Amino acid sequence: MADQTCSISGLSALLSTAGSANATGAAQYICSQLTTAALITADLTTAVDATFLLFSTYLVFAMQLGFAMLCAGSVRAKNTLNILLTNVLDASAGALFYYLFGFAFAFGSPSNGFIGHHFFALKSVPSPGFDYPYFLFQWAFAIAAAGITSGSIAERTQFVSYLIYSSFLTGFVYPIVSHWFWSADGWAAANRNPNDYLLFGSGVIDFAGSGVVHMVGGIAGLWAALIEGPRIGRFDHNGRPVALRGHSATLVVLGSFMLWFGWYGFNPGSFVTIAKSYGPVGSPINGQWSAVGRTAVTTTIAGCTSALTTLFGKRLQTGHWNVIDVCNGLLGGFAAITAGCAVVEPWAAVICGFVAAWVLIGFNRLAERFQYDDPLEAAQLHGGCGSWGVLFAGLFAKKEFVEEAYPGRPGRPYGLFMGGGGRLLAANVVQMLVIAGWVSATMGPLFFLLHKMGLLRISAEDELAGLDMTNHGGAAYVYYDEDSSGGGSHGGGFMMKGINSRVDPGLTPTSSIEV
Amino acid sequence: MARQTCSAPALAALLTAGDRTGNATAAAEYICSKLEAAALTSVDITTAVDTTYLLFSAYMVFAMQLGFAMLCAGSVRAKNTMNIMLTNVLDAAAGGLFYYLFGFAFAFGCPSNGFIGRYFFALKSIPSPGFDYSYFLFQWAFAIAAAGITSGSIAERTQFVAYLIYSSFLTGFVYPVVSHWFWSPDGWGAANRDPSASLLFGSGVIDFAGSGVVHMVGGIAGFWGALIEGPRIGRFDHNGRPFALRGHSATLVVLGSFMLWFGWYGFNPGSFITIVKSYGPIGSPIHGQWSAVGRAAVTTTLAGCSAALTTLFGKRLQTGHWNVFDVCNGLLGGFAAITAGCAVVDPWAAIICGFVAAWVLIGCNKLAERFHYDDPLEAAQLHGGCGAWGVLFAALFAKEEFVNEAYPGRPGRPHGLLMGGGGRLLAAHVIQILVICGWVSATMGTLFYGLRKMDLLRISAEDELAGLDVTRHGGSAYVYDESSGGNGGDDGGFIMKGSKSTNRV
Amino acid sequence: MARQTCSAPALAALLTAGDRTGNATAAAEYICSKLEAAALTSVDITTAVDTTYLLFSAYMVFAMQLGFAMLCAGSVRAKNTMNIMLTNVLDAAAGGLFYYLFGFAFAFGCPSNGFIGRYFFALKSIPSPGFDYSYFLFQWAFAIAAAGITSGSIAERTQFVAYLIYSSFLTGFVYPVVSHWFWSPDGWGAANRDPSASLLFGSGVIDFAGSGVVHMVGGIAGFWGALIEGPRIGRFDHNGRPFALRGHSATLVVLGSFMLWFGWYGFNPGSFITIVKSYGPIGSPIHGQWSAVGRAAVTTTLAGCSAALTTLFGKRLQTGHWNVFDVCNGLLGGFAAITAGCAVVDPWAAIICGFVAAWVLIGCNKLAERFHYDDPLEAAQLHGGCGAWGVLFAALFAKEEFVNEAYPGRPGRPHGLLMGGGGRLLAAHVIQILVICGWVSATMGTLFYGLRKMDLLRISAEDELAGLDVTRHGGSAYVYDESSGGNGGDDGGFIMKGSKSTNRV
Repeated sequence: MADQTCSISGLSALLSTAGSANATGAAQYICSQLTTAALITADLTTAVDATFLLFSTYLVFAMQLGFAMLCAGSVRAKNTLNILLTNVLDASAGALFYYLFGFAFAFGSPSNGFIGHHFFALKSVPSPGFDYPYFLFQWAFAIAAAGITSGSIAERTQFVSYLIYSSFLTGFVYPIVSHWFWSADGWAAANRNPNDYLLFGSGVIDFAGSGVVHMVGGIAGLWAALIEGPRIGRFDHNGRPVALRGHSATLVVLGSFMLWFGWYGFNPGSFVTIAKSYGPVGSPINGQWSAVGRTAVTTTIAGCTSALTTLFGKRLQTGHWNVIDVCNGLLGGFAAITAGCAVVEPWAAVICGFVAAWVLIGFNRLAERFQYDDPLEAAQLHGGCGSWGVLFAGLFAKKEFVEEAYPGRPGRPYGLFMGGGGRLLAANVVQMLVIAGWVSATMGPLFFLLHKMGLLRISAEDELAGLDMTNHGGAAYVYYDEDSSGGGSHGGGFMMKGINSRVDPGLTPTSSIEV
Repeated sequence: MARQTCSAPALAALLTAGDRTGNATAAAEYICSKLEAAALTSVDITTAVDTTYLLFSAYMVFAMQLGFAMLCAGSVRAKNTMNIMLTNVLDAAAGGLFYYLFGFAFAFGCPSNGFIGRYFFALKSIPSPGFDYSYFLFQWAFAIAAAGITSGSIAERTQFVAYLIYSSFLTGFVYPVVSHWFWSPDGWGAANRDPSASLLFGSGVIDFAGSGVVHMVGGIAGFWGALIEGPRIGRFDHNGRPFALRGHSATLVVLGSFMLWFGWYGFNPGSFITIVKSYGPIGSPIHGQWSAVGRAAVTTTLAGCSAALTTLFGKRLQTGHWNVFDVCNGLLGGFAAITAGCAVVDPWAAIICGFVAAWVLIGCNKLAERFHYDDPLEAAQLHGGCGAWGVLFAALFAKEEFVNEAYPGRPGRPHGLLMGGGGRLLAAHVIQILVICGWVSATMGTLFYGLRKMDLLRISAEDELAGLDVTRHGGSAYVYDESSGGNGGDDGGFIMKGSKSTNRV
Repeated sequence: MARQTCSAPALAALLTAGDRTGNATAAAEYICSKLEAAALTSVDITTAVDTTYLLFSAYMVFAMQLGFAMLCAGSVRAKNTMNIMLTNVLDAAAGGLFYYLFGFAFAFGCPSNGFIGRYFFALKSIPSPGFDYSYFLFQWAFAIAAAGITSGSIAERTQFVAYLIYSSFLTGFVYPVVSHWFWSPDGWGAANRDPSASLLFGSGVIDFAGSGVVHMVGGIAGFWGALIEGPRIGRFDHNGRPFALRGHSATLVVLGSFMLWFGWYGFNPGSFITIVKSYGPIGSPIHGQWSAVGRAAVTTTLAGCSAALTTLFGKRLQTGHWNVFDVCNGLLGGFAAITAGCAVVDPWAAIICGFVAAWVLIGCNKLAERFHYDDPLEAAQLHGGCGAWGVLFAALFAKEEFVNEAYPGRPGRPHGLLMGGGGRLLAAHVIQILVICGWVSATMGTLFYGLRKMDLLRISAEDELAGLDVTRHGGSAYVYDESSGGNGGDDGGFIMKGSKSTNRV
């Protein structure tokens, strides 16, 4: 910190001669001191904001752990290694691609409304408004989108096609969508540059990405799962659905809680800064800090309501209390509140979560009806509840909060039910359509092409044996090893029968040794 | 933040004109307005920093719920895993709604009487100064922790409906009232009471982060629940000798314990609520709440560590093996004990706290076995017993300097008995223990008794033997094996094919 | 924070009286006192922000201990799970006590000589300027990470007592001395040495977050432990061909790896200790430590990611399948390598760092197999090998601008060889590698050798075959099935009885 000591003798000498032309000296002295104080305050503000953003980023990153555990628990034991590896690689490959060009496509400013074209490989970062923490935060969002899709195509997808789609989604499809709605240059962004015209005079208020993140991931998953078709055994000969249960409810709960934990970085963190006054300066409650807290509260309440609604809704339908469904309901509530979290009242979050639970239940019904198989319900959850969330924000956004979160344009439209007219809703509907169209136009052909080239789906034998044995060198779990069978702990055979009947020893040299 | 700019020529003009035209006022106003603006900006940044601190602490306290879920899951048998995890998810979810609707109002609705708050229902008129959303979130995370404790005591034998009822009641009413008494500025036993009101014994209760308010409440509720339900089938044999019904996964227990440890850094140091607060001359790098916050984190760490080590060697002598379950429980016992005094004791005292807490836990467990009390997670012993010790410990070792820093404005207030502060703090703390015991017993004891009378509490013996997951939750938690050729979706079937054949044998 | 108020009338009176009565002094004093107050308030806020930053970083580094526990648990066989998890819990717990009692004093007790510190035993005279509680907590979290690394190398075959002894010795003495050398302002090799002292080769060692200080120390200690113990039974067959003894749960490995990744964001960026520090003209939004902190997080991410991808494809070519265990280890190798240089290199260099780290790890693993060295977690290869590469990497790619920002006050100091900074930094780093190897070998090697001579190191072959959990820790970690009618406490039985019958079928 720069030296701020004030010299009394110096200033008094200047003041005592003030009558003369030396007033200038006194004034300069006082002003330099005041300016220094203001600049130090600016530094402090930057540091506080960076701290807030960085720790939010770390929380969002923790969601990747949540996804990995949720996915692992939701698939059968024989495919655990596969799904774990895809989640690790989402984050890893995503980092490289997002570093090389994803961030540039998304936020490279100045640019046109469609795609950014600066900051490739973080060139000329940091520049004002685009510092390293911001890149990291956006990266954590990008890998979340890819993580969603991986759930939809679990248990039956070739690893190579996974690598291809994941890179394409993180490096191109998602960044472009986020450019449209979040970059100051984007054609539909609500925080557009002051001199630009907003879509319908309103712009799309998708605060933390119900549309940009969740719908993108969900719709990509929808196309993939649709093109691949259901897993073997998911529907019987008469087309009746058979539940292929995940292998570990513990992992599902672990993953859900980690996602919940990380969502506190996702939603409140999307404010990017926290030291920003809304009202008169010096007020303890009129500032972004309060809005950040409110966002955390709306997020919590939407998830909680949705979980409870699902609990009782499913209890009535199936007759038992199902923890997997409750976790999915919880996440559906979170996905829905993400768009509006910053601009709605806590009571509206209750409505949001309540409806989200029924949206998820409804889409699951539809999926069964049309024999659509999504091991993690990712398309239903993130696509369906995400869409509802976009609508919800257009219905319940409160005037005061909208103007605080998107300042500088007084009188802008807000939620329909809050008396703000239909223009925000119209913009948000356009967002839904455009996202659905764009993702279908890019990811749909990609998956179709992969399918045509025979790169998409694994063979039926591999699927029955499990991906872990055929592609990943063994099973995920070895609770018992045969070396010790001569020793004291006789007892256990192995959990996974499969390892005894190993499928292709040639492919799995190490595991063949140990068995 | 708006940048203040200072125009030197403008000020010079004012100063020059100053003495000639009596325009000194203008110069003074100019200078003062700049200084005021700087001061107000500082206030804003202070608020932002404090909120950041409080929010991330709240997130970490929330992460304890994940810790509880994993700890509970690992400590029960595989056949009841889904049940216990569902209860943990619902603690958080139902707790979120009830605490939002009225729990927070009962606890901190201000102004009110000393017994119960009555503002801020459904967060009405939030934010208001001192009660922002982040504060609500932090308190919510505490409330669900209390309910999470109780769920451990009654695990593996409780009907799900009973669980929903008690959890809502505890989070929505019993716990908020207790936290009002000891933490709200209106509470009759609070140490941070409004300056005009008199403190209990001139001291008030220094239960900084809630050994009493959170842990004893959860533990005693669990005690009544487990006592009224009776032990699990097979926990004591015909001759009354105890049988260990081991949890199904030590890995989950360790995972849960570490997550709880992690979250405790939000629980204890986070209870300062703010971090930007100078204690000494301003501008000193070490005399401020930031240092006290760090100290609270250190005392927390040391108490847990010494309790874990004490348990390790204590149990080794008793049982002959090194037991990771016991070490984890000892660790958590140390944390539960230091929670009351974490902010007002020296680090060396924390080691004593942890050492004693380990023996308290071992002693309580012996007692529980003697009296055929069965608590699958030792929750009543751990949170109730070690929590009570923690409340006493705070009254014995609270240091004058730290007490005056953490609870300012009343110089000469009593502090720890062994630190020369007299017995009044201890007296207040004994009162706290008695009152919490009485209140929780009167409310939760009655509730559990009522549930039992209505046959809503305990599951049937058949269900208990088969496991709750299969009977109530649509299948078991784990499906490691599947009959490759057969029907993978055989919901009712149990995890391990083997167990089927075991039955046949 | 107290609000400073500025009274315009009072100042006006002073100003008016100014030139007439020579009372300018009073006016000046008034103005200056206000300005001073504003400056001091800024200092307080700065301290609070820095402490908040440091504490949450420390919490995240602590979360790495959870990561280690899960990684280790997943990487060993099920029969030794409890053992390895207990050692991880005790790393943290025993480490907490020993680092409190004397480790921190050895490491940072200032003023002292260049070899070992000698103040702050048991946190005496803490807080003092520059050494607050939060700093202790942060350093403690680093110390237990080093011990955690070693535990992986000697897993599955070490007596528990030996573990307690080496862990205390490493956390309490060996590691603190190394960290004193390279991180304390008194250390002979430190790059941030007191301005009056001369730097090693005029440069000092830039081991920013501890590729050498933490990872190499842990890795080399593990190397000697594993070498002296010899390989696990069954790891190499009669002809000396290696057998993979696979860990029992890939899920735990991934869980642990992600938690370590999460914690590494505290480890590397957190090592800046402060975040409120301007580098350029004050008031610039991008020239400050906040930006450097973000850059360190980015370099960390990119190094790990490129290492993971390199390992994925490298191993795919070698073994023909996509192996998640290997990818996780590659990822961690990348992190261990970037740790030294994370703050002083460009993001593009981090990609090179990770790419090479992956091959270093693959090469070290080949060497280990060749020489029949058995390390269940590849800890010596990963943390020792990649750590050493990281130390070299920092000396090759350190950028002048970043070095001067992170280690200010000595303009013209050497930087990376490949960035045109001359070879002196590289020379210093080679010295660091040699010195760490020598010191850890001399202390830990001797200790492990002594333990073996006293028969305290390795368990018996029978115990090893049966598994440590059953023989030492009172049962196995997992009980998925239970024979309902039988003895619930049948410790020796293995998890799934049913699977026995599967075999029979």
